[in-house]
Amino acid sequence: MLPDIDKIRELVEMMITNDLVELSVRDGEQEIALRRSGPVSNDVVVGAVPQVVAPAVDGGGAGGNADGAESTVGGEVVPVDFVEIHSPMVGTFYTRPDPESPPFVHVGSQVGPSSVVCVLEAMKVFSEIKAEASGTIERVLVEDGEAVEYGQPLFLVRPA
Amino acid sequence: MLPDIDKIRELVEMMITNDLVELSVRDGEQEIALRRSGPVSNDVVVGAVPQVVAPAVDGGGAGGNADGAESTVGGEVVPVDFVEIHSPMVGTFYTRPDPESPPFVHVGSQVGPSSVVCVLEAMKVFSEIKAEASGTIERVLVEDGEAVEYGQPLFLVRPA
Amino acid sequence: MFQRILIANRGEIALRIIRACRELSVEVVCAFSEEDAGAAYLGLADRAICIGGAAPRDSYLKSDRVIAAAEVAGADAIHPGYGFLSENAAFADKCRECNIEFIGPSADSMRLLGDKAAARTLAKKVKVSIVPGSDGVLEGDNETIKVAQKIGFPVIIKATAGGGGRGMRVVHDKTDLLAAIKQAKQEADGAFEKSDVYIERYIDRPRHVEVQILADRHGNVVHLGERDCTLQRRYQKLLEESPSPAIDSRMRSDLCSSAVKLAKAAGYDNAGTVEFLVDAKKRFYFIEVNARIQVEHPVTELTTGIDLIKAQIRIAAGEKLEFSQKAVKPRGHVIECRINAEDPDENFRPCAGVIEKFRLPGGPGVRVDTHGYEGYRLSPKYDSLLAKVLVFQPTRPEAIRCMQRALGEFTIEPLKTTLPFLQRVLAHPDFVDGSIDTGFAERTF
Amino acid sequence: MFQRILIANRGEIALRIIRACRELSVEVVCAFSEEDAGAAYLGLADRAICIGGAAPRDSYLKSDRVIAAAEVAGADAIHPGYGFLSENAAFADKCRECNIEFIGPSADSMRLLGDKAAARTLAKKVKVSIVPGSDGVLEGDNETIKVAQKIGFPVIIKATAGGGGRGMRVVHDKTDLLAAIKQAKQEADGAFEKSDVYIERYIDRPRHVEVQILADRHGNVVHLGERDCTLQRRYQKLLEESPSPAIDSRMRSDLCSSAVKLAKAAGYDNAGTVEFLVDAKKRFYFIEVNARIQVEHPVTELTTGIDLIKAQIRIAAGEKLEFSQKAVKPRGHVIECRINAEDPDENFRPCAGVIEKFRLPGGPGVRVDTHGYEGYRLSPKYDSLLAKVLVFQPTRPEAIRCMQRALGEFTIEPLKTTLPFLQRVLAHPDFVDGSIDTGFAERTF
Repeated sequence: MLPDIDKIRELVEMMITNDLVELSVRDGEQEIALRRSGPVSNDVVVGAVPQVVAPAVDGGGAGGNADGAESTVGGEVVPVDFVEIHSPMVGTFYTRPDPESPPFVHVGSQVGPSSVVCVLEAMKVFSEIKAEASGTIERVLVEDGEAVEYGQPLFLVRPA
Repeated sequence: MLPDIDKIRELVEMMITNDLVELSVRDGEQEIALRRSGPVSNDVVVGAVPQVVAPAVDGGGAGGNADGAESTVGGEVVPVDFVEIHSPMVGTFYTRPDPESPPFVHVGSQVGPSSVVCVLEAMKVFSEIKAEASGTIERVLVEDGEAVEYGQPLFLVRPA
Repeated sequence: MFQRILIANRGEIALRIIRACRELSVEVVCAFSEEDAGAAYLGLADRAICIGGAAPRDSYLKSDRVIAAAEVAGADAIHPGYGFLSENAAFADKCRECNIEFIGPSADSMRLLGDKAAARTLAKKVKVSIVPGSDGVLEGDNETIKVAQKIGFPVIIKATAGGGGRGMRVVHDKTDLLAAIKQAKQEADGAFEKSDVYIERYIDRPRHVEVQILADRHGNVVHLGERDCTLQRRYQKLLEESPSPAIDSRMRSDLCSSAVKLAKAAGYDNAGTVEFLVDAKKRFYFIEVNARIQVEHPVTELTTGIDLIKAQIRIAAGEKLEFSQKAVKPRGHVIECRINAEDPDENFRPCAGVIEKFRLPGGPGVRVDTHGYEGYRLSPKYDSLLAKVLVFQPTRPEAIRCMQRALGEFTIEPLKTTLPFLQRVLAHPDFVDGSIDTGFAERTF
Repeated sequence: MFQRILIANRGEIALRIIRACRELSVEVVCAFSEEDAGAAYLGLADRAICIGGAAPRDSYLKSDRVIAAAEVAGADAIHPGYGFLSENAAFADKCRECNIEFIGPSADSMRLLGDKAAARTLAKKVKVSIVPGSDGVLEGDNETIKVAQKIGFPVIIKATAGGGGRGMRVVHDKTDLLAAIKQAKQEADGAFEKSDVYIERYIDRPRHVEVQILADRHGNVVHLGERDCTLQRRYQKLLEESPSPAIDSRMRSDLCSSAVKLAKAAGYDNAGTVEFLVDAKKRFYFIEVNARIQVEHPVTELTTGIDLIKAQIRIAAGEKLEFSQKAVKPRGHVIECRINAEDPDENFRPCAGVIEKFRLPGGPGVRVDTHGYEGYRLSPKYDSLLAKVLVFQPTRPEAIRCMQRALGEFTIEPLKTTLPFLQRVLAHPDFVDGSIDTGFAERTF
C-alpha cells in the first residue's frame, strides 16, 4: 500500500517550514522522495529590523550560538567556530562605563564568562552586560551609542 | 492495480500548492513519480464544471485529442490511441433524430469523418454533429437528453 | 424574483454579479471560455458552463451560445455585465424572445441612446445642453462658416466614420477653417474611405463627470449622485471619485436632474450612466448614456450604501425601486483606483502571467473587488483589469491618504501593474488640488 | 500630533494601528517578539524592534522593554492595542513619566473603573442601574436573607476570589438560600482558599450590549451607538453586531446616555466601552467599562464612518473631538465575525501552523482585518484570532446574507477555523430572529 497522503503532507510542511529543497525517506518497500524548486522562503524579512543571526539552512533558533554551519552577519560569511554575545534587552549600547573611561573591551581582549563587555542603557538605567563565554573578542558588531534590540549580536568571540 | 486517480490528483495539488518540482512515492510494486517544470500555474479545477479531458501529469491543452499520453475519463485510465468527438457548441445531446428513429450510432458502429453521430439542440435548432474521424464507436460518453457544454467529449472512437 | 441567473461575462464583474446573486439567494450560473477554465470565481457559482474558445468572438460575444447555455442551465435571466454583449440591443431582444430576461434596459431605449444623433435630439428636446455642433455632415463652404460661427471658436472637426482621434483637428480661428476642413476630409478619406466630417465646439481641458441613475419599470427614476472620471489615459479611466471635487452643490443638482430628465425622456429602465463634459467655466455638456453597469459602479455603492447590481436584478424582475430620491443620501468621499496588469513604464503595455504573490489591502474604509489570487494566471486574451481598490472616508484628503496606504499594502508579484503610477497620481499637487482635466495624465506622466 | 508612535502589540490589532498611523502620516514603530519575527505586518511599519522571546511575559507584557524600545526608536507615544498592557494603569503612568504619551485614558480613571466596587458606586451615584447585589461580603444568616429578599430571587452566589464559574450557584427560592451559601463557601474555600461570597440578582438568559464612547481631554464625551455581543462561548465573543436586534430606540437612547454619564463621572478620556447586561424584560444593568479599544471596534467604525483608532490617537495628542453628538449618525446594519484558528468540532481547540491557502472575501459591503497571508505561520503561543470579517448592509437580513456569502468565499487551508461554526450560527432561526442570549452558543452547538 502507498504511504498515507497525510504523512506526505506533513513531510512537505516540514520542508517548507525548514526551507528544505530535497527530502527522501525509505523503509524497506516504502519510499517517499520530494524536491522543491530553489530557495523559496515564505517568510518576509522585515527591512527595518536588524537581521538576527541564524544558520543559513537548518533554521535553528534565532540568536542561538552559531555552531555546525556557516552563518551570516551583515551579509558576510562567518566561520562556524565563533560565538556571539547577544543583547539580552532593548537599549543603547555603550562600549565604556562613562565618556572618560576606556572601553571595557576591544578587539583582541581576552574575556571570561563574567567579564563585562559593555553597558546598555534603557530608561536611564545602565546595565552591565557579561560575556557569558570565554575567549578573544574577534569583532565589535555595534557602534558606540547605537540602539540595539533584543537578541541582536553585539560581539563575536573566538572561543578559548 | 494502478494507484487511485484521486490520490494522484491530491499529490499534484500538493506539489502545486507547495511549489514542489519532483515527487515520487513508492511501495513495492506501486510507484507514483511526478515532475513539474519550473514555477507553474496554481489553477484550480472548478468542481461545478464537467471535467474536460486532460492528460494526467503534463497538463496539455484541455479538450485536445488524447495523443501521446494517457488521459482520464470519469476517473478511468484511457489508452492513448482513442480519439474523442467533442461538442462544438452548448446544447442538449440527442442520440437520435426523433423519438421514433433508431440512434445515429451505437457502440461498435463504424463511422467516417462525415458520419452524423448525434444531434445537439440549442434555442430550438437541431444541429447534426459529424464524427470528423474514422473508426469504431468505443463508448458513448453522454446520456440521451443530457446538456453538454462546449468542448465536452461526446464519443470515444477507436481509430480505423 | 428570478430563480437562476446566467452571467455572460468574466473576471471581476462576473465575480461581482455572483456575489449579488448569492446575497439575493438566486442561483447563479457562469458562462466561461476555455481560457478562463479553472478560475477561482467560477467555483463560487452554482454551476459554470464552457461556451467556447478564448477569443471573445468564440465565446463571450457569441450570443447564441450564451443563450443556449442559459437554456440548458434553466436560467430565467442573463446578466451581461459590462462590455461584450451588454449594449447589444439585438442580443437583449433575442434573450427576451427566448423568455429569458435581459438584465438591462429595454432594447428600444438601448437603440435610441446608442444612436448619437437621436440622443442629441432627445437632449435638446428636454433642454439638456449638448456640445454645440453641426448636427450632421457639412455641405458647402458657406454653410460651414455659418455653422462654425454659430457654434463659436475653437471648434473641432471630426470624421463621421472616425475614432481614436484620427481625422480630428482643432481650429481656433475662422481664417483657418476651410483649409482644415479640406485636410480633415482627405485624412478621413485615407483612414476610413469616407470623407464626411462634422464640427463641434472644442471643449478645452474638460473634466469628465457622470451621473448614476436607477430607473424601474414603473416610471420611477432616481439619480445616485455623480462620479468624476477625469483621470484618464487614452480614453481609459484610471481613477474615479465621488463627489466630484470640481462642482458645487448647485451644479451637482443641475447635472443630476438633467440626467434624470434624459432617462425619463428615453423611457429608460435599469441602471445607466449619463456622461457629461464640464468645461473650465463650469458649463456642462451631455455626451452620451452608457446603458449598462459600469466598471466604476462601486464608487456610488459606497457613497450611497445602495447595491447597484442587486438593484439591477430587482428592477429586471419587475420590482419597484425600494427608495425615493429623498432617501438617497450620499455620504463621505470615495475614490476608486483601477489596478491593471500593465507596465506604466512601458507605455502601459499589458502584462500577462501567473500571480505568485498577491496580498490585498484591508482594514477600515477599504473595499477590494478582484478575481485574482496567488496562482491565478492572468490571460493576455482579455482586459488587463485585475482589481479595483476603493476607499471611503469622511473627506477627500482623508480618502487620498487612505488610498495611498491601501495601495502601499497591495503586493502583486511578479506582474507589473498600475500601482506605482497611481501612487504618483495621488501624490501630484494638481490631483490633490482637484484641478486636473482629462488630458492631465497623458501630459504629466 | 505625535511624530512617531510605538505599537506595543501584535497581529491584527498591530496592523490596524499601523494603518491608522499611515493615514495620519505619523511614523510607526512596531515592537515584536522573536516568535513574530518575519510577520508581514511588521514590514508595513517604518521600523520594527524585537523586544524579547515568544512568551508574552518575556516581550509584550514586559513594560520596561516596551518603553525602552519606544525610547531608542524616538517614539513620543505608545499605542497598547487590546490585551497585554492596555489596561495596566502602572504602565500608563510609567510611559507618561518617561515623557511618552500612553494612548488611552488617564491612569486614575483606569484604576477607578478597574475596581469593581468603585465602579458600582460610581454608577449608583449617577443613577445608572447595576445588577442588584450585596455590595460586599455577607455576614450572618439574617443579613443574608434580608439582602436576598431585597435583591429578589433568583439570586446568584459568587465567590469574591472566584472566576471561571467556580463557586457560583443560582438560588431560586428563599428556602434553599442558606444551604446554598454554605456549600458555595465550602467550594470557594476549596478552590481559592478563601470562603468569602456575595450575592447578586441572577440575570437569566441575558443579552450582552455595550456602548462605544469617545471622550476628549476637553470634557467632550459622545457615544457612537451600541454593539450587541450576545453570541459568546465561554465568555469569548464570537460575533458582534450593531444595532442590537433586541433593543428599541427609547432603550438605545437610555443605554447610550447612561454610558455617557458614567464616562463623564469617571473623568474618562479616549475610547472606551461601557458594558451592560439586558434581561428578558429589557431591563439593562451596567457591568463594567473596558478602558481600551476593543476587538470589535470596527463594527462601530462601519455604522458611524468614524475611525476609532485615529480618534484615539488624536485625543491622546490633545485634540478636541471633531464632531458633536448630533453629527454621529449610525447607518445600516453591521455584523462582525471573528475567524479564529480553532477547531469547532474539537471543543474549539486552537490550531497553529502554516497557512497554505488564504483567499479573502471581498466586494460590496465587506471589510476584512487580518494579519494572515499565504505562508504565514500562526503561532500557538498567542491568541487564535486570525481575521475579522465585517459586513455592512442597509438591513439586518441583508447583512446576514452578505456575511454568509463572504464567509463562503473565505478559504483558509489547512488550518481549522471557526468559519463553519459561524455559518451554522448565521443559519440558525434563533439568531436570525434576534432572540438569542449569552448561553445560546453553548446550549445549541
